[in-house]
Amino acid sequence: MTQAVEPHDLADVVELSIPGKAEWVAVARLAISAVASRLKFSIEDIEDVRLAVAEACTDAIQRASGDAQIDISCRSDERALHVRIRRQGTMIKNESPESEDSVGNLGIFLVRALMDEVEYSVHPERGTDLAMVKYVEV
Amino acid sequence: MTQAVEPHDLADVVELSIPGKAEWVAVARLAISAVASRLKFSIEDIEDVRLAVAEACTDAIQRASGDAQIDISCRSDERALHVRIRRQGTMIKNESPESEDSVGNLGIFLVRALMDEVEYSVHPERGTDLAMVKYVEV
Amino acid sequence: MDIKINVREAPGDAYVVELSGEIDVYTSPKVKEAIGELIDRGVYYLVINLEKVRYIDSTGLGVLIGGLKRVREYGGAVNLVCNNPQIKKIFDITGLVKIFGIFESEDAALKASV
Amino acid sequence: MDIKINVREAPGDAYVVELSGEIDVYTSPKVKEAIGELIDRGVYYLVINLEKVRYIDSTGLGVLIGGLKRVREYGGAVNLVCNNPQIKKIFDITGLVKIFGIFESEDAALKASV
Ligand SMILES: Nc1ncnc2c1ncn2[C@@H]1O[C@H](COP(=O)(O)OP(=O)(O)O)[C@@H](O)[C@H]1O
Ligand SMILES: Nc1ncnc2c1ncn2[C@@H]1O[C@H](COP(=O)(O)OP(=O)(O)O)[C@@H](O)[C@H]1O
Repeated sequence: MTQAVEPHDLADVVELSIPGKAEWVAVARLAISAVASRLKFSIEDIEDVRLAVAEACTDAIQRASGDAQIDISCRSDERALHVRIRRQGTMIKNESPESEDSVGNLGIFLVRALMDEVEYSVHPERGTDLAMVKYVEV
Repeated sequence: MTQAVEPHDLADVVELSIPGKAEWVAVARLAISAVASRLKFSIEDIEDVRLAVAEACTDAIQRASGDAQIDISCRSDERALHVRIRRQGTMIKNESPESEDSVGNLGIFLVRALMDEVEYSVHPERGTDLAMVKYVEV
Repeated sequence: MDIKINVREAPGDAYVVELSGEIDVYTSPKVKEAIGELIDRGVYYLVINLEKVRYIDSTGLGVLIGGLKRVREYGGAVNLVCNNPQIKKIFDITGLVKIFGIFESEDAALKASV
Repeated sequence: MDIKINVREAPGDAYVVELSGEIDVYTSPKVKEAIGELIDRGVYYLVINLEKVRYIDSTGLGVLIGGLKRVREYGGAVNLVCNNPQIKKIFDITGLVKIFGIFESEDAALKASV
């Protein structure tokens, strides 16, 4: 975690944990939309955050095996929304995510395009970890 | 917790933690609606669960002092949705919740009317704890 | 996720408070303030239009009950306009259907206020 | 929270696949199946109508790309109907706007398929 993605100390925290199954991603999507709506984001920014979080969950489901939960933590203040999405589990394919040219990479590509800052790591045994930030435009 | 409110072992778990502040209750409301939508509930049942969870959060905010988070845990399977809402903190009024005849009680009254099973406790130092179940009609 | 409050004068001594959005623990203080201001100004016949309200919780009910208690001291009344079955159900469950006049249209609620 | 899929024959050799709802990691396998069945039956001109789609993610894009790859082997085409600015934006960002025909109306998409 670089300094830049570190959230504010007095930020409000929302944490969500969902089963690592495709049918639960919609719950994360709705919850993050509600969180983003509390900040002064435009509708477009809210939709960007919603898609980015959903892509992070989808990636976590597709990459890590097992039935571990997906843990989503959000910290927000008036300036930014920080979201971190983690899932424990052994990687299904033991390869670096950036080396693939399949469609599978499109999800993380979208996250990078939609959010202002993104840090992503996949560990062969520890699972996926994606931290991202969207700043409120002033 | 009686036997009856004990959720199924293989149930899917969703956990949500929000700041114990009025402006965050809407996030719980949207998240629980999304969770309830995954079960075979009627629209009316989904709205009942949404209101019951919101009332539990409101009660937790109004009763307990301090800035503790509200923790919502949901366990669901095809037969039922179990939700437990807890908040730590010292009670603002040191009286049993059932002894009040003020409007404040209306929230918990509604929870009991809308859900199939409810267990509610307020502890002077430990805060509020409300567990409830809604069964899927077959 | 917010509430809109529109206050307008109606024929007779009544005022219409039209609410749209969600009335919950966060937004109900704003509704309480709007109703309180009217009563402070001497308005005791209120029609509260809930047609565009998608959601109301116990804090919202509390604000309506509080308003009713205050205007009754002056022989006034609070009539509600409500069609939403989920919201009607909550007035039924709580027995509030017996203490408020609940009407299908603003016109009917206003007529009953005179 | 689900997807509705409506498949209908259009003038010419084309078929319209009209989707409504949300296309995500949970629902996109159903879309893949519907498109796959058509291609298996020898339909290589597809118009996929996204007008009633409120949301699409990378798995949904993947299904569309997969369909396009398959019909292209037979000289076919996939044309999309899309007006939603957020969804158009995603086709822009990903560069997919260059590989799909994207049209404002089903009529225009069908005309381009012939
Ligand atoms: N949403 C977020 N965006 C960026 N960084 C985050 C976010 N949530 C947590 N962090 C950082 O990650 C670290 C651990 O976060 P935390 O949520 O407390 O996880 P855990 O309890 O598993 O250690 C801390 O440095 C925290 O500041
Ligand atoms: N939603 C729920 N409804 C009913 N009982 C629950 C619910 N969630 C948890 N429980 C029960 O409460 C107890 C502790 O639950 P848990 O969520 O694991 O809390 P903690 O981790 O704080 O102990 C367990 O007996 C569990 O079965």
